[in-house]
Amino acid sequence: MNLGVEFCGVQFKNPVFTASGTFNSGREFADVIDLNQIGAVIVKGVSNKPWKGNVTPRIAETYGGMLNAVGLQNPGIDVFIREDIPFLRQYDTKIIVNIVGRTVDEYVEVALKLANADVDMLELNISCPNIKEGGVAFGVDPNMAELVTREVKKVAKQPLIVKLSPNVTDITKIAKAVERGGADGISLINTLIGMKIDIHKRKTVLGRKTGGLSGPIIKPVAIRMVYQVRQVTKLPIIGVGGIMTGEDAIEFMMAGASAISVGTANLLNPRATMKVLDGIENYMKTYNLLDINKIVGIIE
Amino acid sequence: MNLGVEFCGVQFKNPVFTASGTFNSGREFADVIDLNQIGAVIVKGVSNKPWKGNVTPRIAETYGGMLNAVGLQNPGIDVFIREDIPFLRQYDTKIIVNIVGRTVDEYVEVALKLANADVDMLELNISCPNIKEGGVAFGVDPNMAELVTREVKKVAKQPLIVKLSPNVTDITKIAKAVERGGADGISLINTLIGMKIDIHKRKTVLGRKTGGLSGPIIKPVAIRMVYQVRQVTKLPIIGVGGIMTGEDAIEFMMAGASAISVGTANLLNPRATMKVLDGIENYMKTYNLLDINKIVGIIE
Amino acid sequence: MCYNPLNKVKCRVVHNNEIVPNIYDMSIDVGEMVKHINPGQFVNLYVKGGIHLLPRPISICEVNKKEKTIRVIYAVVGEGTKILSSRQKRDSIEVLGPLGKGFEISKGKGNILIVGGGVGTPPLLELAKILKEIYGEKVKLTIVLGFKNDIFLVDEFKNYGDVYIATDSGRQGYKGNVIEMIEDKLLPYIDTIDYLYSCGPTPMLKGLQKFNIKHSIKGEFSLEERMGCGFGACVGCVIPIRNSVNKDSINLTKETMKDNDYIYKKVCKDGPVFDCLEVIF
Amino acid sequence: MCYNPLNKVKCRVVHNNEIVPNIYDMSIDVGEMVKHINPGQFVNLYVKGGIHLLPRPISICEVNKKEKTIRVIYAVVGEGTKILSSRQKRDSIEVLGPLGKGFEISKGKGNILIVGGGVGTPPLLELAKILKEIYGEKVKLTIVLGFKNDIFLVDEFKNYGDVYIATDSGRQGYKGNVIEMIEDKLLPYIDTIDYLYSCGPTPMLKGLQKFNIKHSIKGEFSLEERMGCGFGACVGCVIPIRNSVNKDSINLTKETMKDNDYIYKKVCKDGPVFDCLEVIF
Ligand SMILES: Cc1cc2nc3c(=O)[nH]c(=O)nc-3n(C[C@H](O)[C@H](O)[C@H](O)COP(=O)(O)OP(=O)(O)OC[C@H]3O[C@@H](n4cnc5c(N)ncnc54)[C@H](O)[C@@H]3O)c2cc1C
Ligand SMILES: Cc1cc2nc3c(=O)[nH]c(=O)nc-3n(C[C@H](O)[C@H](O)[C@H](O)COP(=O)(O)OP(=O)(O)OC[C@H]3O[C@@H](n4cnc5c(N)ncnc54)[C@H](O)[C@@H]3O)c2cc1C
Ligand SMILES: Cc1cc2nc3c(=O)[nH]c(=O)nc-3n(C[C@H](O)[C@H](O)[C@H](O)COP(=O)(O)O)c2cc1C
Ligand SMILES: Cc1cc2nc3c(=O)[nH]c(=O)nc-3n(C[C@H](O)[C@H](O)[C@H](O)COP(=O)(O)O)c2cc1C
Ligand code: FES
Ligand code: FES
Repeated sequence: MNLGVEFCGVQFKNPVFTASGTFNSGREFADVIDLNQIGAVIVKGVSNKPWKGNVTPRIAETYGGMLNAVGLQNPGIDVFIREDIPFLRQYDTKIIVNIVGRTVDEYVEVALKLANADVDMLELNISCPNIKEGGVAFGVDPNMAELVTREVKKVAKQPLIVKLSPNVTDITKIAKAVERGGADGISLINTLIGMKIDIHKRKTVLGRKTGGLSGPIIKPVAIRMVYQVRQVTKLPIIGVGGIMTGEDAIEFMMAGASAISVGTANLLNPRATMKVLDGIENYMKTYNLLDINKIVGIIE
Repeated sequence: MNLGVEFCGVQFKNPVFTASGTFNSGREFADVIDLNQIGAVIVKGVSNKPWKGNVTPRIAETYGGMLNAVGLQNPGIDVFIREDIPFLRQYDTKIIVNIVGRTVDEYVEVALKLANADVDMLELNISCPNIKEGGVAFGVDPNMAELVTREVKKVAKQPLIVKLSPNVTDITKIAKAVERGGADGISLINTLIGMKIDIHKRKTVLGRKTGGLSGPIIKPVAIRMVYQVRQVTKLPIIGVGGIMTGEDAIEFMMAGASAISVGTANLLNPRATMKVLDGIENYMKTYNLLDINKIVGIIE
Repeated sequence: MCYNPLNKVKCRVVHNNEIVPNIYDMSIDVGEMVKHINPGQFVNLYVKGGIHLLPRPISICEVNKKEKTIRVIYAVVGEGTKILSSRQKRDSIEVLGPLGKGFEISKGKGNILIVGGGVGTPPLLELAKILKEIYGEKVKLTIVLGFKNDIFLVDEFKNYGDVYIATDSGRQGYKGNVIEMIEDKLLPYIDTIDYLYSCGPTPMLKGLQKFNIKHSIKGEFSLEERMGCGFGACVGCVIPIRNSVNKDSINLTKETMKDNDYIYKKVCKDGPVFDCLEVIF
Repeated sequence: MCYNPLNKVKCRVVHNNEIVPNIYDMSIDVGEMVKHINPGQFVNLYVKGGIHLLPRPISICEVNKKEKTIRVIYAVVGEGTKILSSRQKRDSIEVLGPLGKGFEISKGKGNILIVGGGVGTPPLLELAKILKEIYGEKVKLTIVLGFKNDIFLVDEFKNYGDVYIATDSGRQGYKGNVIEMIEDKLLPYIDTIDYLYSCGPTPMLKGLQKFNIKHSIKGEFSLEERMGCGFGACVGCVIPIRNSVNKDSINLTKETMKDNDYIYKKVCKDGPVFDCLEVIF
């Protein structure tokens, strides 16, 4: 049974990755799961300088899902390189660094610092607000998405995945834009934007009012987008959005994802990635599927 | 305790409406709830000619929600005027007609036929694909949305609400476009686009592949959009998306909706509108709220 | 106060047992509902918890008016039925119904052929019982039941008529499907048949429709489709019904039919029982 | 094999009773977990069903090593705790923990002041018990408990020290909040206090911080924040911690603080217990 996947020229032992922001750099999970068993750790978003993130409350529960407005709090690229890479390199798993920024320059600075670092791949999170464009997310405008991809690609020494925001009219336009910009692969989806009101306190639950909706309930939107993007580009896709089980992972792969990321599920159960992996293996056994790559994109 | 609301100059006995497509014209519900107790019946989408709708399966279940690809099957405006208006007029409730079309002319034709009909309001469903524009939904492009609103408004004799699609990058742009087009009010939201794959049969569950996601899980997205649109226009808003309880309804009103529509909940329990109404009354009693209009848009 | 089928009722499970692998036999105390059921109608069962929101439509297999219970027989095929199968005696379950139109009992006189397949068999049991109750000696039931491998309900059907069994695996009765078996074993009898009732998987009904045409048999089919509501509100559960039944139209399929050839009817409200020739497969 | 707090455990509820209106006292058989708990740690309780996905963090109120149970006391405030309150003896419940860092036991010698408010009181019970167990006569506990109206756990605290009660309603004990009561009744004793432990609603802790500064009391607070995971992975549950404790910084609030004034720490992993002066309210 082959679970190995090749993605942007890098070989992964299996297609189960961790979604950025739900796994930090793996430290919290290292005692309870064997990090060697994960295809890749996609680490929490890293910026050029330390980011404080948003005010609290940052978390709200919704029907079958959650909202987060963490605001990409992170200690910055220097601390990441110093502390997290050596930690992760103790394990036989790949490192994918999720990069965040508020300007094109900030993104580029992180990629530059990573150019000589020992990481396997970069994932550009373009759902961040572009402060030079009035706070509109890079990822909702094809031109901005293409530009930031191109500039980062110029300096990147590792394959570059771009992670798209689902809060757009036509996801295929953004996918094609980042392809033009030189992306080597695509991750979909980041969170949907949502809001929750506490009707007793008469105010929003989140300090920042709106937040990112994630969890099993967003899967239908994510599956649709993976399927749509698959029709317009040959770039390989990492599917993410609501994956809780092996069946969910298989669904993403059938829709067109070559690998998948487990997100919110990690928060609900630290062993979620292992559960997903087991589920994939069970599916393969049940249907006597010898190579996981065989089902990628089989839905017409 | 005042539950009455004024909306686009029409007086409604309460803010609980039915969402289009989940209540037909009320016939299926008339034996089990008292239609006189509903603020307004927003009927299933009506087109100029009979529409066959989509192939089956049209329904899929998702985590905490559902997908539908009914495809707006309906017997057309003539049958509607002949059979449904007299039926609904037996009751002391308002009639809001949801209009669908594949071209601007088709929309206009329905509005024209309704100009002399005994209905209280029109709701323009602009989530329909524009066949002259390659099947892109009217509602995702500000220009198309404005145009169809303007043309319908020219012939409409009743106040015109436009119901927006949430599958857009910036809902406020569409809201402002339909305001420019002459809309008297706005409904939000229609369904999100989603997809589900049967991993055992290796095909999409829906015959049409993608469908509209609805149910309690979409509420955070709907609340966010009502809130956003409320910031950019003075047009009154009908909130819709995942309302199952009175608390949900209150949440929409606090976000900025002057009235609300119950959708998927009707399918899950034919008495859902009554449950929502009871819940609103309970909330008002608990907080000694004498006029429901007082909470509309109180979230800053 | 009259009973309203669209009022959700919170009911008690009376028993819920696995009768053959993966097939469960559940009795539910539904109260007044028992007085309003026609054979062939179904109920919506709801899965607790809020993740699985849609109804599970399940045919009523038997009605016990004295005990105020209905019996349903269901296969565990997905998450919803899996959860239903874990319900235990005294657990509560939400039920809506009875829903749909049942079989036309008035047609059930003379020589009646009943054809059931797999979990399509259950509603035919109540039908057989009622036909016998109403028409007594005036009706003769020939009951043909097809299963994959394990058979169920068979002995109960024997109370009402002659029962013939076919299994795909050949484990019991005739090895093959019901149509093969009828053509092989019951052909001489076919001409005497006045009416047919059937419920089962789509391929079986599709085959049976051809068979009915060939042998000029009139009758009705009970069908399935994915449902959003179960009571006519969502227009989700439609099937195409021929605009006219004639030589040309009879070969239409869902794939070949044109807009003028059919109208859509709702399985949940116009059905689940339809004329056996009208349905386009 | 060593115990891993991040392995979700399916546990049995041993009992779950309403002790005063809306407040429940639940015992859970958690097995090996009992050996690894410090006072002030909490567990994640999960609500069955799949709609309420996030953990409900609840402090451990008592550990019974012999019975392998933990006890938690919780208020029904929303949907999740409402569902928890309906769990019955022998029902299963998923538990993760123990989580967070507890109180610093090594500081608990001499004259100790324990201040609890409402559902912040429970973790202080295990603390009091352990302090007495370890330090015996070397520790003297003065325990001040504040409640809205109904009091609970009070008699149990009496086993470990002198207990003073304040209620907002004045129904029992002092009428007023705990700080008013301390200032009013215990002031002479304040100077003798070596250390303070407290847990309760934010306004109480905020007031207590001012009080501590005024009277130069050292101690620690147990805090609450909305959590996404409970074990450090989501960075959701942060609170601002002063970069330095001095005359200028001491008046900072969440609203007035500037980027350089604070760092965020995670309540779930760095806490829930923090130095009582460091926290910015
Ligand atoms: C009128 C009618 C009567 C029925 N009577 C019986 C019966 O007596 N015994 C029995 O075993 N089964 C019966 N079925 C089929 C039964 O409804 C499905 O097997 C069941 O809903 C599957 O639910 P699930 O959650 O296990 O499957 P899932 O696949 O997890 O269900 C997902 C969704 O698809 C729907 N669905 C799945 N399969 C079917 C199907 N075959 N037909 C309609 N909806 C489906 C479910 O209701 C649910 O909304 C009947 C169906 C209909 C329409
Ligand atoms: C470390 C810690 C220890 C706690 N110990 C106790 C205790 O011993 N007894 C007790 O009664 N309560 C305790 N709480 C508060 C308790 O977690 C909440 O009251 C509970 O989660 C509310 O859940 P709900 O579903 O009823 O409320 P809902 O409002 O429906 O919950 C929605 C979401 O908000 C979260 N939430 C709501 N209120 C709080 C809160 N005050 N703090 C943190 N998250 C919240 C819930 O966990 C859930 O994710 C503690 C909180 C923390 C952080
Ligand atoms: C608490 C939290 C923090 C997140 N932080 C990041 C981040 O730093 N960078 C990023 O690209 N995505 C981030 N995401 C988005 C996830 O990686 C993922 O795309 C999204 O949550 C959908 O997947 P899920 O439903 O499996 O969680 C975050 C999500 C959550 C819940
Ligand atoms: C089965 C079904 C049919 C629908 N048909 C229409 C329609 O004809 N016109 C329309 O504007 N919206 C239609 N909708 C969208 C609903 O009116 C509503 O906007 C959406 O479902 C979100 O609300 P909910 O989550 O409460 O269902 C339909 C929804 C469903 C589930
Ligand atoms: S299931 Fe809704 S109309 Fe039949
Ligand atoms: S709750 Fe996730 S980091 Fe604390």
